[in-house]
Amino acid sequence: MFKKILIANRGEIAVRILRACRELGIRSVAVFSDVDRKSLHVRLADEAYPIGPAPSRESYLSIDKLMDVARRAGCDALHPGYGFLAENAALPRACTDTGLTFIGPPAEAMESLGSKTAGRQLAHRADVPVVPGTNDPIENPREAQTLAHRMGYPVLLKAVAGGGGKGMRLVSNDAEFESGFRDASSEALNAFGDDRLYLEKYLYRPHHIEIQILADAHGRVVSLGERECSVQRRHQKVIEEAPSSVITPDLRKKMGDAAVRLARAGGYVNAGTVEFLVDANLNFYFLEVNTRLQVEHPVTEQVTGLDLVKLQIAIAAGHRLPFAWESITPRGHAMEVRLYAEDPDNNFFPSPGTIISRQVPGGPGIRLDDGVYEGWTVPNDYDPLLSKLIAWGNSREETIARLRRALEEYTVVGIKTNAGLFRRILDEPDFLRGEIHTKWLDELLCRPRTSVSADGDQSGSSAADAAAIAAAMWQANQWDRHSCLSASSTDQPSRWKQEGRRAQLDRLP
Amino acid sequence: MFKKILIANRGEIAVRILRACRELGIRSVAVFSDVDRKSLHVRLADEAYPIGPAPSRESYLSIDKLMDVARRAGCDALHPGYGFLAENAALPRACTDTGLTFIGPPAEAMESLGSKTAGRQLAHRADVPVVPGTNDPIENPREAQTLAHRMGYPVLLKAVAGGGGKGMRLVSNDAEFESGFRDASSEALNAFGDDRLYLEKYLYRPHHIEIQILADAHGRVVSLGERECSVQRRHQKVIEEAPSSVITPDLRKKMGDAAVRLARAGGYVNAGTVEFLVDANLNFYFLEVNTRLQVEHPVTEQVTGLDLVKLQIAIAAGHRLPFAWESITPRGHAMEVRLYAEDPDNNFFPSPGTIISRQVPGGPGIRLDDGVYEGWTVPNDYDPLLSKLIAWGNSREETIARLRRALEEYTVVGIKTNAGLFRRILDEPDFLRGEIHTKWLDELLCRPRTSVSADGDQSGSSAADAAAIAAAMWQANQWDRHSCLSASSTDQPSRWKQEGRRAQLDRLP
Amino acid sequence: MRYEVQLTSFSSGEKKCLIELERDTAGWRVTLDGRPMAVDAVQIAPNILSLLLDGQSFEISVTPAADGKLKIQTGTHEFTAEGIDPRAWRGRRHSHVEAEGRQQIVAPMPGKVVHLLVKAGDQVEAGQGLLVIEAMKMQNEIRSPKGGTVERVLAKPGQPVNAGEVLCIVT
Amino acid sequence: MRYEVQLTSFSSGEKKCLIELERDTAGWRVTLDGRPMAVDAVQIAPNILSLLLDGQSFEISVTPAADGKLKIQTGTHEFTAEGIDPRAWRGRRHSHVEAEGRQQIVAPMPGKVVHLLVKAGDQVEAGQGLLVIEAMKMQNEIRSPKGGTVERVLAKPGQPVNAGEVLCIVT
Repeated sequence: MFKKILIANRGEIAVRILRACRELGIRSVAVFSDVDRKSLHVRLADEAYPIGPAPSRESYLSIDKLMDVARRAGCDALHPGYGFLAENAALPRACTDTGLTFIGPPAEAMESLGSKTAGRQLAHRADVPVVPGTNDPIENPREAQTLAHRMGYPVLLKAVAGGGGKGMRLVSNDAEFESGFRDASSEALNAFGDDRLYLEKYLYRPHHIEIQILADAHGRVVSLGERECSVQRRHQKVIEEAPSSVITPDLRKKMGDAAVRLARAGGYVNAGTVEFLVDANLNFYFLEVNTRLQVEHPVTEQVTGLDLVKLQIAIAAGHRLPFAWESITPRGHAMEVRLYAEDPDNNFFPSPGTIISRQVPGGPGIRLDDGVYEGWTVPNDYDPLLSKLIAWGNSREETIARLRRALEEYTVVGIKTNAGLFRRILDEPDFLRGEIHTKWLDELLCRPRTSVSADGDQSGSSAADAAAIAAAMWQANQWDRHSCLSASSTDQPSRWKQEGRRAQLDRLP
Repeated sequence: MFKKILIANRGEIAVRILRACRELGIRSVAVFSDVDRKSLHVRLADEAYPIGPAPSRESYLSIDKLMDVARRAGCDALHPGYGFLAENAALPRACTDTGLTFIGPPAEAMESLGSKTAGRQLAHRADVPVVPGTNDPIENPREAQTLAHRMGYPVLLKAVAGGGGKGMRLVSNDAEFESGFRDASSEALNAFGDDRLYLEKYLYRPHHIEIQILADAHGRVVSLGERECSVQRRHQKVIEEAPSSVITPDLRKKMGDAAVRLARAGGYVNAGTVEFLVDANLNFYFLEVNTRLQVEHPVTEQVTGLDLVKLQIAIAAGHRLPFAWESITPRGHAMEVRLYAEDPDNNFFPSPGTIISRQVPGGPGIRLDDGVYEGWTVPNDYDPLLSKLIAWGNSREETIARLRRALEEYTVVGIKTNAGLFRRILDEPDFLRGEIHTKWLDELLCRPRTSVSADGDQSGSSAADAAAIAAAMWQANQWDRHSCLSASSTDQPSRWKQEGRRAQLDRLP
Repeated sequence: MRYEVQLTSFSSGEKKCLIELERDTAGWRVTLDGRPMAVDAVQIAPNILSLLLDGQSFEISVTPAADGKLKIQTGTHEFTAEGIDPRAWRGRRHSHVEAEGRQQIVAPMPGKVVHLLVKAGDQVEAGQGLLVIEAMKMQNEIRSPKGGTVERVLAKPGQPVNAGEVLCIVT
Repeated sequence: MRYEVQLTSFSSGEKKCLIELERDTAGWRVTLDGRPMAVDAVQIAPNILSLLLDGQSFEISVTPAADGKLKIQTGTHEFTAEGIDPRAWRGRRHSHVEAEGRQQIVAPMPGKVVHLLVKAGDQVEAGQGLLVIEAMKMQNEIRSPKGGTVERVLAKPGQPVNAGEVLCIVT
């Protein structure tokens, strides 16, 4: 087993990985840019080294700096997390040159499966159905536009190196093609250092279903079942769950087999995800392979009981997947929401800043994979993902009830988050029935919000009273000055109140 | 199903129960004493009502006040939690008079099983082996002392109404009898309003193993398996786990059957726990029945996937336990530590006060059942239990690794906690081998602490360097005044730092 | 003290409330639209208030927005509140119809200008993209709130901007 | 600035360290027992410090105790630290042997006196119970640190006491 692992990432996923290291007795080495000195992953790691200024290309995307840290700290393996360099084949190659084990697939498998266009070609050969589209990167935007026109709008422009919804644009007509191409390639360049795009036919209201696979270096490849990821905003997943309401045991087996076939065809090793679209007739189409750990891996962990990061590390260390893991029976239902620093009331614009106050949920069935903490300043330079909140329950209903309960307990003051969006989604009848598709959320967000049930209205009315009174107290600027003494409270005025008061005085309109 | 449940408790268990209510769509009603206005359970409940001054007897133990709140708020059921009135048969009787459903056993079952002496008599009749001792409350301390002398020391004095280690004293010889009797009966009176004691032979190094049962109102009684609770300090459980390392499938079945038999004999309904001592030869002896939810119920929840509080509510509402629940297969291993506000370095004296700062663990396999929050002042008037930290893993080893990792992440400043005690226990070879018994921790605490391994020493040496530097910086009073600027940090001096600085200046020695 | 508060929320629409606050020795005395309310308010953390309102428990967070309004959240509901000033109020009523008059386009969040899509003198339609700001790795197109003419573009490509900074002006 | 710190921990025993701290423009310059150390220290929260020590990351919480010592915790280790003052130090060396001289017995935590077990003039042995304080629902017996005579009992049954309050005196 490894002695010391370099975690070439930041935020919640770096924390996730270092926790696995700690549980395995492996030392964890974090890296940080200038604005990340106080980040949670730096605080919790065993070791931490600076790797340069805030822009990713000068820090988290710098393979040279990462290799330098690995050498200095004496690491014997590297975990890339997701995003940044996780799907860049230059990273496993550099690791090999430096004598580090890369915790992920071989560079060749990454290229043959990870590139969206090469993956499609491989899927064809492995007899896995694919979505219609270009099998090669777009050389010429004009030609691509002609092709899109011929294929019929809407089409998707997608980054060859992409993932996480970045470098992707839906184009509904000729007029939108140019700006869509411009934005997608620019985003792709920034996010992946590669601005190439390809084109895909956009299916009508499909489910986005993905299969989690594990492959060891000894030829065993297993499927851990599906994740339902259809709730997306602008192609970015926001809620994921397992199992999917629409997948039958038979379809699960077929899709799992297809995923395993494809992984074998590509010589895949380690954890990976094969993404599919599933249409209304339960036909499935290969979309792409994510040759890394997914953001939403905890959903699979909660239903299988497996620790995917530890398994990644074990596979990279040459361990065999034991037979028993193939017979893992999923239990119950899990659902994840991605809490972002963004403002749902203002076009989901990012909302960096200082977290003044924060109350987090807990209790039965709740897992919080956190990348932030109270008092920390969320920098403007990276992905707005703050934390992932995952609920588990015996049924989908219990899981949703727990998630809703946890979201009610979750409060962040100082920055905006999308928690309210999830409260809204979890009340939508379509969602509760599992009738979701990849455009469902975008459509929902275009509809005007309607009032909820009579019962809801009544609780809303009391809440409105409370809000109005709180607003008046705020205006009176007195819920601090007078220490908010209640009739029943016997507290003495404390430093806490004085600090709170000052914080508020600073922030008064 | 119920519309509104009164939670006749405070702290983490009140929070646990109101979370279940919220997930079931039932309104929760909290009660609070004067010092609890800001308690977490008040913040999170749907409704909350004051019930008097801090002393329990004038608030949480006042049945009249509870019934008054139930009537005013229009509750249709009451959950007692554990402690306070949870095992006082006057409470279910008062509920009946008020037209409330009591979420727990009938008053008669509570009396016939809950009283330690009556429970022993019932166990005799139900053919369940019991620990030698008095079958009746002690009438006369002198006679009891004579009996103890005859039975052979050590003996245990235990409160007839007892539970949670309160009102219990180990007496090793004649000389200790009088003070032991005085302390135990005085504690029992304060905790349960009943100072009666009984006497029990003290077994040599037994395991404390308890069986969780569920009984519906339609005659079905099921066992959910055992919890291992041998790690105790002064008869107070501090770590619980499931499954137990010593229980074989055969013994589990036998003990489960005995527990079910006893519950049937006592006409038991709702969730309950049958406690046993298990000796080195795997003989088991009935100890007592806890006619309520246990502090350590999350351990069973984590391995079975069941929500015991929701099941309690369903049973009280007259629902049947479905067949399926009998065939629940436990998965993996769960372990709980009880985080108390007490000072392990100073005789475990209680440590109430204000929580200045707090960092809580999260991530895979970690559940935190919290009763406190940063900024809150832990009152001096109640049990020092702050939170329960529960870890789950595929194996006992993984569970311990996760728990250790979570404890490393857990920081509380402002009050003392026993977190360091758990870090120590989780490193003990005996504990890691599962070689524990009810006196194991007390014996461990009497032994001088020895240095750990060479590797540990090295990490300890770096930690010592860091501690020394931090102490010097504290003395210099500069890690605030100069805003702790690091070479790599580009942060501006912020209000946060200034507040932190002030907080520290206030606290400088 | 008397306060008029205008509340807006998706679930209950717009609502005007008249609140009277008075402190006495036991705590607050509050009337809401003339109804006396039993209110017990304590602060839990900066900007977080626990309110017992006739026994109902609300945990309320208050976040002042750049436009002077307050964003108020309970666990289940979100509101926007503002003290009523008749003049200020009138101008804001039609926030969903097209903006009128000279419009300053401001950055909604800190970020970096990555593309300018228009230049001074261009004709633009309502909803047309004016420029693209990158923040938190996402490219966000800033659109014109009205049809008209670009009077001036103040932002430069590559320039870091703060929230509220004027980027361009459309007349 | 030069600091001498006496560290005590269960795992590594007692240790004396000499620390020199100097600030320069880039941060701290630190030497520990003459060895220069690369130290990067930032504050995370009140009393919580993140320290990078030659690349090793330590999260350290500092809690001043009533006796002027500092309780210092990392995730895995606990230390007691005090600035060395030769006179103060000498007196504390033999904390495990029996106390000598006139002893003030103080309440170790806030609570309520529930029983007095001795009265003025009683002879007591070392370790004998003097009185019982109830705090957080537990009864805690306060024992005599030495054999001797109870000079005076200041506490009364039922009386609430604060941490550090003198309860009785044994000579």
